[in-house]
Amino acid sequence: MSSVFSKFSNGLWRENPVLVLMLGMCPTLAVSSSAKNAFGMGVATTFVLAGSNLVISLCRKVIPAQVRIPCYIVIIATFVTIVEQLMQAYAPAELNQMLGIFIPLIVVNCIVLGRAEAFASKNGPFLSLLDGLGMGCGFTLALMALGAVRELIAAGTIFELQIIPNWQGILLLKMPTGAFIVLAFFLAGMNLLKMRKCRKEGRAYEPPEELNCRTCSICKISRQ
Amino acid sequence: MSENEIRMPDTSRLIVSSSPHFHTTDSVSKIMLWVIAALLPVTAVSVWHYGLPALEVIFFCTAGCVAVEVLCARLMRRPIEINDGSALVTGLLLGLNLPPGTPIWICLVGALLAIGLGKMVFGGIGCNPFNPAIVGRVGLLIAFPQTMNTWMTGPDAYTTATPLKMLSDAHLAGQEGATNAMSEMLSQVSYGDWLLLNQHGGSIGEISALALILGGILLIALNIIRWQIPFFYILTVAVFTGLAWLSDSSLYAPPQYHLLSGGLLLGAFFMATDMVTSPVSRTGAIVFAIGCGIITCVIRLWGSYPEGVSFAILIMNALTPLIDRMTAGKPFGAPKKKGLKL
Amino acid sequence: MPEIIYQFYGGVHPPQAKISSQDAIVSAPLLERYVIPLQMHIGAPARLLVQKGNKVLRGQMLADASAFVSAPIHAPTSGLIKEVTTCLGVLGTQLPAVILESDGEDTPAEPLAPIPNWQDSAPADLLRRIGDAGIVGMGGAAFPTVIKLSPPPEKKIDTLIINGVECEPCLTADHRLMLESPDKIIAGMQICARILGVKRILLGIEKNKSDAVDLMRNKTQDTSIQVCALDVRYPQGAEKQLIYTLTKRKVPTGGLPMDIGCVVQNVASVYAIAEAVIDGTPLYQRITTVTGTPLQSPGNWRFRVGTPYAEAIRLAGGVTEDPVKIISGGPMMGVAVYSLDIPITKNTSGILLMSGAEVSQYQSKSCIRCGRCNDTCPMQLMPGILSVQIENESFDLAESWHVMDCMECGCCSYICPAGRPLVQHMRRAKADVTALHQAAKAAKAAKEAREAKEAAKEAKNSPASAPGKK
Amino acid sequence: MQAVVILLSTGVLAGLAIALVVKFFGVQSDPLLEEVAALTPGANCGGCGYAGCAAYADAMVSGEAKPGLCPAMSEDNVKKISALLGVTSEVRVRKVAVICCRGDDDMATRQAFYNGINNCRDAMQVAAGAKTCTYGCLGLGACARACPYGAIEITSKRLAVVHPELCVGCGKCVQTCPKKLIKLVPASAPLHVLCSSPEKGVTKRKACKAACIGCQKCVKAAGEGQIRMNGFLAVINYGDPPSAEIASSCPTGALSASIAGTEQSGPENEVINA
Repeated sequence: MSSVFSKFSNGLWRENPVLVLMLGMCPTLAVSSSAKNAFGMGVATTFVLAGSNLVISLCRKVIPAQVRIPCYIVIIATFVTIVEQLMQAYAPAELNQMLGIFIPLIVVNCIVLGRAEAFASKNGPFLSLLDGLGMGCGFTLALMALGAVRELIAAGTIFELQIIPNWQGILLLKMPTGAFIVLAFFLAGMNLLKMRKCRKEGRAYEPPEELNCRTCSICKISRQ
Repeated sequence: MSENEIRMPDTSRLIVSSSPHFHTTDSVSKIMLWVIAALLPVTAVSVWHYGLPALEVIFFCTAGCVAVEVLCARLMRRPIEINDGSALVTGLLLGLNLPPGTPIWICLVGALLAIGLGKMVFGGIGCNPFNPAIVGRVGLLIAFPQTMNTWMTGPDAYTTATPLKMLSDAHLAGQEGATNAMSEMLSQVSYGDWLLLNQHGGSIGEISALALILGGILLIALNIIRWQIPFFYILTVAVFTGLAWLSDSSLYAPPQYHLLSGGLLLGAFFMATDMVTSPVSRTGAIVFAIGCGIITCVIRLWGSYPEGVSFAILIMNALTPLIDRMTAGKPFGAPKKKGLKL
Repeated sequence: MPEIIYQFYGGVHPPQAKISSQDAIVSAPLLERYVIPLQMHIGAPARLLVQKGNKVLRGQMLADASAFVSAPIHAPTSGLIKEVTTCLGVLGTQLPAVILESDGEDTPAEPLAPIPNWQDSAPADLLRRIGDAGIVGMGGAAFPTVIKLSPPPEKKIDTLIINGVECEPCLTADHRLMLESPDKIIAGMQICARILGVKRILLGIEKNKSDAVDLMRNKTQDTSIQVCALDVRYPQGAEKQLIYTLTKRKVPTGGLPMDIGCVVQNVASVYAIAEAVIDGTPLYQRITTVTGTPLQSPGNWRFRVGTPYAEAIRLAGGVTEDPVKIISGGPMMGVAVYSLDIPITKNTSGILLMSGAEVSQYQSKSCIRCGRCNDTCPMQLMPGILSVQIENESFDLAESWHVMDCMECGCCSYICPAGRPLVQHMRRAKADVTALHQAAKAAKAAKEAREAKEAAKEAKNSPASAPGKK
Repeated sequence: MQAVVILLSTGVLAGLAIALVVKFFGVQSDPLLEEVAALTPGANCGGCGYAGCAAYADAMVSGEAKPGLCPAMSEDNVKKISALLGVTSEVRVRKVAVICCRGDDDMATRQAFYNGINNCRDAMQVAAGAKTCTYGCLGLGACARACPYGAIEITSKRLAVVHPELCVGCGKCVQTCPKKLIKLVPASAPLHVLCSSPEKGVTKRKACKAACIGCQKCVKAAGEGQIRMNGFLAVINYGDPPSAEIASSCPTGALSASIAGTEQSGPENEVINA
């Protein structure tokens, strides 16, 4: 059971698609301007991920290797179309308008295709479903965290609830620039946490290749 | 050794190091102190003119920058290098780039943006690709457009339009309106007064063109900045706006208007010449300055922002490594044709 | 003849500090013991001719040139070869050496036959003499002079340049030599000119040695030698810069002065040539400036090679305060040493002691890209950018930015406000790039050898197909 | 209904296009190569003698090289690759680097203060590092920086030590050390001579308390042919190594059982890095 749970939790933290694998940057930067948008996008992506993972896993023995990518894309696109139709029918109009063009773009979100290729095509339907859910939840959480921080600083609200009264607001954080800055701090914080953990356990810290401090001489944190 | 009591040197405490064994007495902190000295005239004039609001902004920007640098160095477990004075210079320049009367907390956010985001995340002094003071200023401009566009024209008088803003508004009013607004505005300008004391509103450091030029000349005389950068920057702007003016004097302001308004002189003498973010070779400096001039003019004449100096310098900062490569000279005695490949 | 002086790019103006320029040259007294390294020149160490326990005489050849780039070494005095051992060199490495114990007699060996009528003798004879006398470039590089003076026939030499610039601060040995033995120097120049068959002889002297300029001008009035007074700027005396200043010719990258028809000789080398040819004295002594503020009485001495630095300092009256740095050579290009047992060699132009107040240590802060190194680099490199590349160990990048053209003159480090050890970066990069090239060459040679061997093996295995198929 | 037809016909057309492309341009990729490459450690240290892990995998699949040359690969992975390729693996002796110097600041003296770049290779350009023993470790960490596995540490007393449990024997440090102090030795060897100076015993002793002074006590204590003398330096025959007890016969401790030379350094020791 623990291994089943670990398949799910993998996407939440250890291999969080946004903060560790650094996939799906386009929606991450574009839709995380408020917590609500982030939540909507996250749920939509989770649905697509879980569904496509399940179906791809079920068909994995049937699909020949040469045409696997068109097949995956067709499956993913089907789910995206379903989500799009559903959202148009049931989601609040303003959310729908805000997410608008980003929903169709889930088709080419590299998290979805990435998990299909890396996981669902090699594992059984149950595990794939779990992986999809986990990755989707991780994506949603990361997006919501980003969105919450940006919304808080830009407007003093979270989920449109006033948190800081009389906040003048910093417009910078509402813009794409703000998304980059907050994401950078998230990545740095993530790295720092892992480093601390490794040190506590007495293991050598191996940062992801994109964030490897070995060749960089800017800070001395990794060598304290 | 006993005869004549000759004292032989003690070899146990010698230092060995690479040649050369003579060094200049110049240091980074001396250079930075001279930059500060060159900024003093304009600081003094602005404090005299605006009073406390200007002093407050300058003080909190400077103190904020130094504090942020110490904080970042602590967090990054790097040696604290504030005594080289570069944080002071950044803080002073940031303060001079803000409107007088900017709230203190915005000054501190600016310091955080300038030093934290503009300098320390890249590895501290010498590693930043962009001029930290401009990063701070542009960050504030985007974050607080309202505050950053309220200017003081005197100790108690406020306006929301600098000369360049008026110009840009006049442009937006369309051909007919532009001509009227322009001629009305230009008729009020007295360039002689303007040179000494700008009473039309603007950043703290835009107060006196003369004080800026004095400081710039001091730096050029001391060989701290390269004369090519301010010279070609200002020249490019003059030529560019001059050509525009000649082509249609009813639509475009004369070059002297452009030279004296906005942050051009402050930018040309103190911001574009920041050593870390400008090309190292003299040819590179010329390319850099001309680039800055063209972008400034394009933004001023046809952009949606009234002022383009900061953006121009930032954009050219990004191109600096490329300019360095392109303008790397051939070594002494190298064959004529074989240059450095990109 | 009008003088046309060109200005080379860059350069710096370090403090001159030539405090011993008025001290006449004194011959150092005979010592009991000399330590003679067998490598006082660029190239292969000399091949030892004597054995432990041998008696030698002053001027007798102790070791002979062992390769094309090498130079013989002669005994500085008469005595007994005490030991064949190693000694510490200025670079901190052990060099093969012999220890000569003086017998106090200073008996000269049969001298090389003097050639008083050198004006009429064949250049080949003169060249052979210069080689036998073990003369090397005494400005610092210690390149065997005989090679410099025998350019391949396809290189037409039209100008002989004599380097009396002595642009290094503190050093005064060449200055004193020009003041005290102008005739010998002029004779030496003419010998060199005869060997090379050139008419145009230029003697470059910096203007801060105006007495030497005047004296040399007087002495050379009715000769073809032209004395040029040059502006004081370091590194005026660097070979490539001096050639440019005097002739406006640029030595091509990776090339030699002879590629553009020039040969440059130091005044001390020229003097040694005159001594070897006219008097038949091989090179076993040289003039060295012993200077520095910590010294009691700085000055210029004529030392025999193999004299330990300690003796030189003793002659200068010892010190009044403990030095913090001891430098072999001048302050700009000299090498810091840590032992006084190091012997004076043919290229020790000076021994400089620096007190604590004069020494500024490298702190190696970040480069602030002020570009001053660019402006001062006489080779027109970009030392600041190079040093950052080298710090990141990107040697291939540094090579493409021409690090190999660096001549380590030290202008960049001198001027750097951030106190970066730029020259050390360059030196390391040059050493590593050379090593990489050598390794690549060796690997290629090994591969070729292996392939040839395999090919041979295959040919052997199938002898039928081997012959006659080409 | 229309949607279904269009989707189906698009699919058929796209499928045909793919089929044509595969037929005319298709290249059979070697799944074996990918599998083998996945089993290599990916550190690209070059210890196998090839340009990197991918090049070695290529060489193994093409039959040019045998599995087992990689110093960093686990026994398991070697077996897996051997099974995949159906070949026998190379017999492999695990090797580790050993730094043949014990002259830290307690043992060896320094002649002068070195002021310059914190790297052995740079220090070599300045009076060869100014250590009294011109052959000794400078302790400025060029090897530690070169090690892709983080197996070399510089102690607070400025001596490089190898952590044998991390070392895979790739040999990068061997090339980097400007003093040529590092040797690759079988990991099983119990004893090492931690001195590299060819000087006379007296000279060495003056410069360093931990030098091999050439007293030959170990030669006598060891079995026939296990230790021989090369000049003033004892040399261990790694083909037939002497037992660890011999270390006690060494008066200076140059003959040491510990590969790290000194006691294992504590965590408080500073690691010099980049």
